[in-house]
Amino acid sequence: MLYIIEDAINGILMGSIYGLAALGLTLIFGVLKVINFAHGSLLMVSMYVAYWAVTLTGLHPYIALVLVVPVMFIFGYLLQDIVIKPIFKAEKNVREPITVIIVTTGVWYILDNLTLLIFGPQYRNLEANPLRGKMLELGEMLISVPKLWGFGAAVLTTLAIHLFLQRTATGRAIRATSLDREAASLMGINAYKIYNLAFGIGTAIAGVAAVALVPFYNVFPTVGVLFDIKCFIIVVLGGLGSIGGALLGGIIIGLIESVAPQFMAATWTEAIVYGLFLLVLFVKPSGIFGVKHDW
Amino acid sequence: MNILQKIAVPVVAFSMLAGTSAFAENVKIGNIEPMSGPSASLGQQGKAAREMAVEEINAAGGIKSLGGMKLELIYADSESKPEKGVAEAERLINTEKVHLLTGCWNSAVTYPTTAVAERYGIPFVVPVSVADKITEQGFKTVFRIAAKDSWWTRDQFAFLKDMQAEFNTPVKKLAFVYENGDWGTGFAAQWKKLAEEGGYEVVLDEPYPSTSTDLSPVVQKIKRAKPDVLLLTSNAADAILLTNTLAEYNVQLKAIIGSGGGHADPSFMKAVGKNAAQIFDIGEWETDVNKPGAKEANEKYKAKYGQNLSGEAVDAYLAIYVIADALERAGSLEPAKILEALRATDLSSGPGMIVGYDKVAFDETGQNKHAALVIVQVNDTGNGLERITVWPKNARRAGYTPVFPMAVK
Amino acid sequence: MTRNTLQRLLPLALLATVLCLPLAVRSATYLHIMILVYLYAYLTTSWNLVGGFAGVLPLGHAAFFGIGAYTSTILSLQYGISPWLGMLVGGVIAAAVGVLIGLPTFKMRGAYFALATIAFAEGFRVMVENIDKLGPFALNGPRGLQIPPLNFGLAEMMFSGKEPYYYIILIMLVAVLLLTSFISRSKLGYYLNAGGEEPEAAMALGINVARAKVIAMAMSSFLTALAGTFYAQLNLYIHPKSAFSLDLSFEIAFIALIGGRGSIVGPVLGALLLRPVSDFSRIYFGDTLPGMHLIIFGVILILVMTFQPRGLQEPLTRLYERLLDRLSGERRAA
Amino acid sequence: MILKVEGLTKEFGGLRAIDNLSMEIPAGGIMGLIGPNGAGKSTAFNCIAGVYAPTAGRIFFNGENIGGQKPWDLCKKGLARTFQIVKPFASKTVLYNVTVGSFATCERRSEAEAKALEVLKFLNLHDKKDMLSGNLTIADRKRLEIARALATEPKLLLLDEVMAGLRPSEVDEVVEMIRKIRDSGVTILLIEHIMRAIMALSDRVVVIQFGKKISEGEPAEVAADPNVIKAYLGDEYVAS
Repeated sequence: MLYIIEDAINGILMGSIYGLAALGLTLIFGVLKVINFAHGSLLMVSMYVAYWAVTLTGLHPYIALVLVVPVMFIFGYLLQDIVIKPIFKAEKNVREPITVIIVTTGVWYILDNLTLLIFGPQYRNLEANPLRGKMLELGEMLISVPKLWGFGAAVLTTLAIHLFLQRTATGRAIRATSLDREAASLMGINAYKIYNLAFGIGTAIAGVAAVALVPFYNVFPTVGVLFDIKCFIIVVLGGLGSIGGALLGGIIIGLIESVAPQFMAATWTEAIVYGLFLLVLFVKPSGIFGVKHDW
Repeated sequence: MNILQKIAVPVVAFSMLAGTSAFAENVKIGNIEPMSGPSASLGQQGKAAREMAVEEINAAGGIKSLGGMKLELIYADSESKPEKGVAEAERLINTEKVHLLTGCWNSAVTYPTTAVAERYGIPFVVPVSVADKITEQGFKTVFRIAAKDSWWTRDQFAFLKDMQAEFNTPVKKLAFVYENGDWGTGFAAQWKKLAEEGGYEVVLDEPYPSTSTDLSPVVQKIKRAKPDVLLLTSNAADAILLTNTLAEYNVQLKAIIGSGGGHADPSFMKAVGKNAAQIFDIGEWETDVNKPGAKEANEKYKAKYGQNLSGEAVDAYLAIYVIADALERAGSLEPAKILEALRATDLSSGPGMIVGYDKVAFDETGQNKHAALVIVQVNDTGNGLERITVWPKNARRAGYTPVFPMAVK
Repeated sequence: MTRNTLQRLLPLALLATVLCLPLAVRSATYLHIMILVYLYAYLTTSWNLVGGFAGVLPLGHAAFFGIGAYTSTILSLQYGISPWLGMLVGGVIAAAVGVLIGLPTFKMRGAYFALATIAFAEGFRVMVENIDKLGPFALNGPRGLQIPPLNFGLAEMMFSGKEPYYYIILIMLVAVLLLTSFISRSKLGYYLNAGGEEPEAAMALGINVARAKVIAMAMSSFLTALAGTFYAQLNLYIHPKSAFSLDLSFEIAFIALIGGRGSIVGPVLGALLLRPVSDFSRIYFGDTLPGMHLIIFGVILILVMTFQPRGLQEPLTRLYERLLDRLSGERRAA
Repeated sequence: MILKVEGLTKEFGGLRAIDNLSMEIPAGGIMGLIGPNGAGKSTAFNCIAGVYAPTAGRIFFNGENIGGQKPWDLCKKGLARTFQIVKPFASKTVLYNVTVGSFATCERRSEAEAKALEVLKFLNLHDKKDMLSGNLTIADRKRLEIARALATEPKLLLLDEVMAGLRPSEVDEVVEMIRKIRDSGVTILLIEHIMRAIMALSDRVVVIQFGKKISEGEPAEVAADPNVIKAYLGDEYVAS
């Protein structure tokens, strides 16, 4: 019994980090109504930024946050402003412009392969890393310390984003735009600026996730792809556009990945995840928690 | 007809571009490797090793029986996808008019690609793609330098048996953990057979998706199954993840035996650091191999490409020398003559022979019957972590005693 | 020559040229590239029935492709059934699966539909990867299936040269183009377009939108599966990661959008542009700049979507019309 | 009676949008359905058109209970509707739009197009048949909306605020158009805010408020009904 609890704890911690990675995706979807297929790549870029920041300065991995978050915010902001915005403008009348999805896929291809060109295919791991392999002993149970920090980051970031959207003027403007773009623009909100902001924030959150991952995870050019599909599944489980749902969806996936292999071969967990995903899509497309937008 | 001209112009232009090299007087060797995509790291090592061999051969005067003809390498990116490999083989043979092909590292790519070469009668030298079936298709044009997977697994078990005797430490319970692609599942099938024959108890038989982002659950399973020895087949990302996680959960084992691949990737040791210590891995070659020229070759390679030669890279390096040797004897670029020469290969010396075994000669299926494997242990004897050859015993690095069972960390 | 005759003659001339192409292009490489162009044009045209006419974004057509490839291959390997027959069986199975997938998913909107289809296709891949034997059928899990190149001949759909493959896929492409252009002018085509653009209005006009889409899905998945068989016979090897490849699903959608979604010529134009660009850029950069070809691919996607969101079909059609004007005008003057 | 609604009730999550509504529409006439904003007009309309299944009550169309049937089936039976917010197939031509409608009663495209052209001529849209419907003016879009519905050859046509947002001169044109449609033998149920049009067109008017019918009769009767005045203007305007 104890070992199931141990697995469940690992699942919750790892899952919360998945949720953190997916949070930016769901935010971007909520506002722009577009699936950002480049999200995994943005996570990958963030991981490289974090990796190099720590490797070059020798600072504690979590201090990299100070650099990664603003850099990724600007990166996301400019990406939306320069690359994606023109498509939105061309497709003003389309409710869910498919062309934008295709463009984000183009961005994915470019970022992944540019990274391959620049940094090569090597797998990188932080060398000077005080967190590596740190485990918390809880009686018989072992809990990964960097994952625990990741869990904390996930919960705090989710809370912070929630409060930001609820309590600040900018947050309210973002919410208004997400609910009704035209009404928002009548109220004097510049929708495109909000899009840039949302994209920037979503990318910055991927930056937070990257900082949480880098102390115990490999950095390589295709690492984003591993998280991409996972993020899609999470946001649908939690409800596309739902902030709290991303975290919960992530935890569900983490739990399945962690607990299910104790009863079957690990390869089947993938099938279970897809099965659950489809079940939710059919039975409750608004997500397990039935919240379309909780903000 | 205007439209057609518009289409035809770029096609013709492309074909001219592609055709320019046809006039140069070189032996053209087409190489299909994963240059991008998930196995890019291995493809690029193979490319570097081939380049080094070709430079050496050309600098030494090329193929003398062909009037000093130079070797020329032409690369094609398979992205680890079979259909791309097939298309590239078609192109290399038909457009680039290559005389030989090598590749493709991923067995899933090599397998259908060799069929293309067979159809055109073009010699295909496979440095390393371990799936047994590659040389078991009845093809006449395929030659494999490295051992096949049934030999890898056979040697892993032979090693295990020898170690038990040498250190008087019995091993009863085995755990198999492997990536769920054709490579891992192929190995696991062999392991199961060997375990049964050897009277071992298999306490865990666990395939995992190589796209896993968290392997803690698998490690937990290993821990609870309490095996004596863990056998792994992993790609680089998952080998790193598994090794670190095993250390985190403090899993106590008598031995961990890798199967090359991710465990042999140069980034592996760098990425896992001391967690790699005492892991065994099987491979074709090690930097400490007791062969003339091996050390020099490695140093040259390291200076050039910034990492040690891996087993995979050495196979590619040797493959070029095997090809050069065959060309020298064939004295012709006729595919039939090259094939004949390859079949008659009996290479036991030369710069390429830095491998652990003494000879390259192919059996009727095209498998190098002398291919043998060495088992190394990753350890630090004062010079940082390195791969130290421990098996077979006659190849063991002088003065090194393997750690078996693994020390409690 | 009048504009009308010219308009009728040009496609015929094009067809004749395409038919004679293997006589001029002796290189198997270029034939292979052309075969892939036709294959992707065929796949995209089949996809277009749902993705273009019905206005949704399916990103999981690899599922049908894989079903087609596996069905015919298993039937021919284990039971000696000709791939031609296996092709139809695979098509029927794929159509049934398409209906099963379509019934629930067509109720979903944009993003959900796209994600659901991805999940279906990936789910299929995972299943095939994990299953060695499905009842009496050996799927062979991740190791895939190889077709030994032994019995060449039309009945076996296996040839030593490229030309027969070229003609088979060309015929398939022409047939599917005729079929879609017929459908686009039929009641079903009108209904699909209407349902795709404004589902509520379409329903009020007597259209059972979900049914029309499911019919389109059945046809589309049937046709896609046929291409799967062709692919298996062309490469003589299939495994889950290639036959159920997510990249394939995406590439089909890219070609459609680049060429022009919902138009008849769009998929052909898209394939004619994207396939050679990706092949040639891989050939020329694969060696020195690994990954460069995918960067180029990405840049093209972004540029076309930015400047021609309706696809290249629009400006190219205009160009073609002008060409017709010019040609007929000159003739008349002479 | 071409349409007979008996005790129609529709609830959304406990909220009663339509409460026990009954009404009858004789064949061949124009019936107006009015009420203040949020009175439940559109909900009633959507129940009749098959968008919502009624919570309770029955709807008879030509003597058949059609409650809960799907919109596309109802359309085939001769019940067509327009949308308050027009929904043209914007990337397609006017002719294409109308042809979609006329396919409801035939299979062949040539036949459907011929019928569509007839409808376009009937509604004076013929000269715009090759325009993209997305490029039409609001007035023309409203006309296209009617044309499409008419092309399905309905017996009963439900018009949902087809005059909203039009200039007075355009309203007059539409009024004429609706008369013309009625004269061709189509029964019409009209939701409208523009009282002038309702009064001019309707044979009978039903007024609803809070989902309940509060008045019914000829236009002049209804206009004088204190209940109606109260509903629209509030209590203080009712002369007691």
